[in-house]
Amino acid sequence: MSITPAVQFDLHRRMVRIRLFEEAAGRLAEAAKLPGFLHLYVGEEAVASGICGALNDDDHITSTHRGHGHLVAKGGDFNRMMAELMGKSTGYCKGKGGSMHISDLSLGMLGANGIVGAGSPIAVGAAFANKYRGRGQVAVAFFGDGATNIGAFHEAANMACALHLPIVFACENNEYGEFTPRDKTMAITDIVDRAAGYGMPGVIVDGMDVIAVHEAALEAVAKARAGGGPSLIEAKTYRFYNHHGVQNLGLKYRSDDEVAQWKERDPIFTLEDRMIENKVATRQQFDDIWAELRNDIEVAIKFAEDSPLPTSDQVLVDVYSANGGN
Amino acid sequence: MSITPAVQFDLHRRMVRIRLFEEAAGRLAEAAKLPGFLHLYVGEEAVASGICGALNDDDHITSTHRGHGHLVAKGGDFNRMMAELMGKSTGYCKGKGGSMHISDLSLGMLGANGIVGAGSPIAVGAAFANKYRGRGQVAVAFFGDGATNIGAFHEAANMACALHLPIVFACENNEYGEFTPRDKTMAITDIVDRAAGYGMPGVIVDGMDVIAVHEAALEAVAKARAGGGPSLIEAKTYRFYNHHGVQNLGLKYRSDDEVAQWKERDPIFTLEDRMIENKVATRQQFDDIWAELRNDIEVAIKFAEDSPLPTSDQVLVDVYSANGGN
Amino acid sequence: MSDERKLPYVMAFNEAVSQALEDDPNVFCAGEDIGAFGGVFGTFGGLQAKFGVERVVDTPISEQAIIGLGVGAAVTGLRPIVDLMFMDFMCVAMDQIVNQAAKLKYMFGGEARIPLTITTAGGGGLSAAAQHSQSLEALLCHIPGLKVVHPATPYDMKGLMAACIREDNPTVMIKHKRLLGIQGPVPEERYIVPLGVANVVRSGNDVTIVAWGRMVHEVTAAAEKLAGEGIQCEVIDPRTLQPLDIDTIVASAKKTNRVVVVHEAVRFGGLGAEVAAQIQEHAFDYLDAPVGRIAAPFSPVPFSPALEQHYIPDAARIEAGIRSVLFRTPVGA
Amino acid sequence: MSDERKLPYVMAFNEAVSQALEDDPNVFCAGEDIGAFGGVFGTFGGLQAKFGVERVVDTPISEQAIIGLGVGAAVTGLRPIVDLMFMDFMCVAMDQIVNQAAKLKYMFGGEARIPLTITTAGGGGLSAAAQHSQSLEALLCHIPGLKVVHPATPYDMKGLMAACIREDNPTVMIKHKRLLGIQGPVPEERYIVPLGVANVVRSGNDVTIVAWGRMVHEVTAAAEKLAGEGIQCEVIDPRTLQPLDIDTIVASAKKTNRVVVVHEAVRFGGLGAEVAAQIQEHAFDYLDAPVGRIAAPFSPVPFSPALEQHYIPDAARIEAGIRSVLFRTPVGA
Ligand SMILES: Cc1ncc(C[n+]2csc(CCOP(=O)(O)OP(=O)(O)O)c2C)c(N)n1
Ligand SMILES: Cc1ncc(C[n+]2csc(CCOP(=O)(O)OP(=O)(O)O)c2C)c(N)n1
Ligand SMILES: [Mg+2]
Ligand SMILES: [Mg+2]
Repeated sequence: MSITPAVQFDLHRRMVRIRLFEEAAGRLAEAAKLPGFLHLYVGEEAVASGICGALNDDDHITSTHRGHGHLVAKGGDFNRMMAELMGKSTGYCKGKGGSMHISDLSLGMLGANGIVGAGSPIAVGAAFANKYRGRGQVAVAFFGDGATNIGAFHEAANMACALHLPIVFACENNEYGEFTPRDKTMAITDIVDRAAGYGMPGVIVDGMDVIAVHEAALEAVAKARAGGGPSLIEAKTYRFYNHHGVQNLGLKYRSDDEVAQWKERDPIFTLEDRMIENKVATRQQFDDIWAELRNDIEVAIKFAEDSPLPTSDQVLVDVYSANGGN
Repeated sequence: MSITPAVQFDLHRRMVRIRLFEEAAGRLAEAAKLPGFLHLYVGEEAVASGICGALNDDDHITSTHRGHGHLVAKGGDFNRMMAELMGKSTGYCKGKGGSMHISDLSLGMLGANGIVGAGSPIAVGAAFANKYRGRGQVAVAFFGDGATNIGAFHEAANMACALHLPIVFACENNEYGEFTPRDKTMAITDIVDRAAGYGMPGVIVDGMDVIAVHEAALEAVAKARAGGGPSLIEAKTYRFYNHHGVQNLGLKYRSDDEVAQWKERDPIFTLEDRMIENKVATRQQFDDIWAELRNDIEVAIKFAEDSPLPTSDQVLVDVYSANGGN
Repeated sequence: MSDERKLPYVMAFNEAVSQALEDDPNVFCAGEDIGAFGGVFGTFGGLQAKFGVERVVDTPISEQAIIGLGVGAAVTGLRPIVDLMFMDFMCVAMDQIVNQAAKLKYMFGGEARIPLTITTAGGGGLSAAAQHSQSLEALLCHIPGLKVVHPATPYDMKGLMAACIREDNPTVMIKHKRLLGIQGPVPEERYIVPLGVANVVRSGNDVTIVAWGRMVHEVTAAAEKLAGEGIQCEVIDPRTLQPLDIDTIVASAKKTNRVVVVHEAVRFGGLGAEVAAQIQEHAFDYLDAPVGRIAAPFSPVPFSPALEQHYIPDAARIEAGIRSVLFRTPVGA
Repeated sequence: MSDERKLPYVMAFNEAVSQALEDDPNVFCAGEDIGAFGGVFGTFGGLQAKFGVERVVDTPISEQAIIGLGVGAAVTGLRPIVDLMFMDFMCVAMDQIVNQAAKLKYMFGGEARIPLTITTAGGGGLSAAAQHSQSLEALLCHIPGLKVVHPATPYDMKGLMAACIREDNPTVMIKHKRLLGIQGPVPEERYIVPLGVANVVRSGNDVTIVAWGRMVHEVTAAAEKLAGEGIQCEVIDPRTLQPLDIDTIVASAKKTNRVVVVHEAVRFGGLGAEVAAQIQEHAFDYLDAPVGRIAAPFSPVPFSPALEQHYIPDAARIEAGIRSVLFRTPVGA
């Protein structure tokens, strides 16, 4: 690994933050304390962490229905996230967006998105603005394997290449779209095969290996920042829980074996083992990190639970900017 | 050429029919006798002819805004076509569709289409129905280079491959979308580079050489008919007239040189020269064919001019089928 | 009767589809996750096992191609049922719905038959936020060439779905997500609820309430409450939103002289506006009060249940709205 | 005055865009064929030559990505103008318009500013058939989060376009294809026609006519004819369709006691329904006749001029419609 220990710790921390946030959200959902849909990112932590670890605060990302991981990886605040998931007025979206629209524009996180594929054209817009301003910012579009079948993704990828924009397309290929395996919905195995059709380079990385993801991201981001145009990163990964919610609901669209095999490659534990083996870290250090972040989560849950619900007069607020241009 | 003389004559005839129809339409448009938009196919005759020459009557095609050529190549009737362009009640669409929606379902021509890219998903539906019925019919989707940038094309191509449907995607790459050259709107040179991203074979053919197009079509159609799934044919071609209408309007989006070079490769004259050289045909034979078809056009113009306009009571007819299922 | 067979709304849908698949070899279904999984709402549950992968087809996440698949298959002779998981996603496929499915027959001078049924799930109340909760029927009803149904009961669900499938024109069947589990009597045999015929859910002389989808149930609750005070509401559920059975509505308006329209969609530009406009056109001299409209306020659907409960009309707001039309105090949004 | 500067509608648009590009470095334009070619209607003519390829951008044929480009650039601080060549094509990009542009600010709890202007060309009368002639404003006006303008004159075009560009919310500017060439006075200096303010085109006491886009001109012709008979029409052009200046309309209705709404869109579910519904809500006791609606019949737009001339309302049909509201004979579609 050419990645410094400090960066390794940083990536590790991002992943653990995601894991803890998601598992807490899962528990709360099971306890019927979270309204609405919940799409957990557990298992895929290395992708968001490895890529967002290569970004600056003022770089932009667009996200998906499975968006908490991206926001956490970009530096999202647990308190405001948890409050949003509970529909509280202290949440990131004042309770108006919820899990599927969670966002933090100050961190360049342009929103989870309930429409599959819809984030990519918006990322193209952010990349355009970044090129236009010329301050070296880049944009990353996160999306799933299934999302590459939708027109919006295609148009975004082509336009980004035609306009030579500073953008990275980050595909989280977890082999399923909801409950349907990838091979029923496309005749190719690797999403990266689509890159050539737009005229951009594409690379496959092990999405369970945060260092590998990070290295690929560093390269693609550097290229974009330097005016080299778009690239595609396909990270092969897996979600450990169901499409939404926590349990598999006894639904046998994935075999127990398959799930178990992927879980053996847990991106966090794999990194920890490697760092210990390489004498970069000790078990005790990790224990401390987990404990510290567990505490942050407990604080966030309490913050969210204690926060007030939005009041009825808020329904009609925020539809339009008060200060139109006139 | 392994293509028999009879087939060569057939392909030639299709091309001449298109040329004559289009040039007549162009003259009528200049004389302000045709209402609405008119997108001429002149220059691209080899594509529709070479491909439709490989199809049976009960195979299906979907078309584009530049649709007359496809209908003529599929066997369209001059009288009803010309009447439609004039908005007459004897036209293919009783004057309701016009140039941009001309169609003949009995010939499997599922309509010109005013929305770029919208024909391809419909062709996928026809291909699905053909596979479902199992009578060996195939579908061909015609579209332009520009259309491959739109989401509908992408979704159609991917779905056709995922469902392994009997379909041929036929791209007429004339290097322009309206007044904008291809290289401003995509970072690739060959549309065929997109095929691999869907998992289908793709081939580039000289779209000014009807025999080459036809041979590629025979192969792709045979493959589809035999259950071998989709393919893409990219025909490099050129439109001799403006995007719509006849003249270039003095618009310098293409150089005179470029236009002249392509015109030298006129698909009809090229074929005629080859057939004469190969002693398959004589100039006299071609003269007779042109004369015969010119006469057909004159008849069609007269038919259309003599036909009645639709009456106002027809506005509300044909919105719904009278016999709903109930 | 107690031995009447009852089914949940979702299974009434399922049975209509299943019987159509049995009866007509040209019928097939396609959509995301509808095959092996049976649909995220269970609407297509068990059908692939029964009818095979050729007839109950899992598709990619490609709403434009899903509708296009339906249009192309319909115009070449099949009778497709294609599914858009959530009504909000029709925006992704709007061109195929509005510019293709709805217009093909007309553009081709009548030379086409498009026996296509598009099924989808609309409505809020599940904290599914702004992109998974909309009621967008007004967008569809404005487009000549489409027929639109939105059943409120399991009985109507089965009968209207059967009618849609047999119809030779493109139809959109809107299921309401919050009604999927409601039980009601559903005959096992095949039957049709004809398109374009309203249902008078409840008779009354004092005021006419026009409502559809889940709102029918909220209106009924309000009507029952008012009945306790001697106020008799006539509740009309058009069931088919396009073509709209305006005659039944106008006849009722002429009888009661007061009308309230209730819908879950945003009030401005909602279908209630058309209903109100037509009532005042056709029953102007009979009206004792302006036609009232109870609907969602002018905002996207909020996520938090604390907000959403104030967004979607409920029995209490409907009751208040009815009173204001009866007593001519201002009607809320 | 004879020395007033006149410009065609299309150049009034062009000048508003040009001045915005001059004034604000965050303004840029993107769309199909708008750069080197200047737009198929000439709307962006000369702007790329003046402001460069970075600021007047030719895009692929990718309407979803075009709107997305605008949304993403707007939310990250620019002030984009993105073009959809024909209004019909908004169906291709509907998700980005309806589910993204319109909702982002709300979904994000107000933490977003979307100063995005979408420009497009609507309306019929060019024999452009069913997919290039629609007036789909009703679909947009039903969506909270969008503002919609549709100018009838060169003066309003420049002022409304300038207002749209300066607005911090997503706006849709609908040009009318048949108005592109009409001339009218347009000051050279910068000015704004404020969003949400109707224009009383003509004052009168006998009947109020509400119309927008090209219909304003047909209505004016009808009103002039009727004036010859002593019938004085008050003609109101809302100019902004969302938010609608209902106060001005209702005040006029209370004065004239009779109202006719005229639009080019299909009557059923058109914006005229909302106008009629609101007038009867707010001016019920003032109305001497039902609010009349003159609009397109319930079919796609036909191609043949022989049919289209019966489809789009014209001065003669409007005149007849006004008479039927004045004398309470039935109003045609
Ligand atoms: C346009 C659209 N179609 C369908 C859906 C329903 N849906 C939500 S998530 C999902 C699967 C997405 O698969 P993928 O892109 O691979 O992401 P993953 O869930 O695997 O992370 C689907 C079909 C949607 N939200 N939007
Ligand atoms: C969705 C959509 N966007 C834009 C247009 C306007 N338009 C009509 S033809 C055309 C160019 C199409 O280019 P291409 O697909 O290469 O076909 P060609 O005209 O070159 O044959 C465009 C942009 C349209 N009709 N539909
Ligand atoms: Mg996936
Ligand atoms: Mg082209």
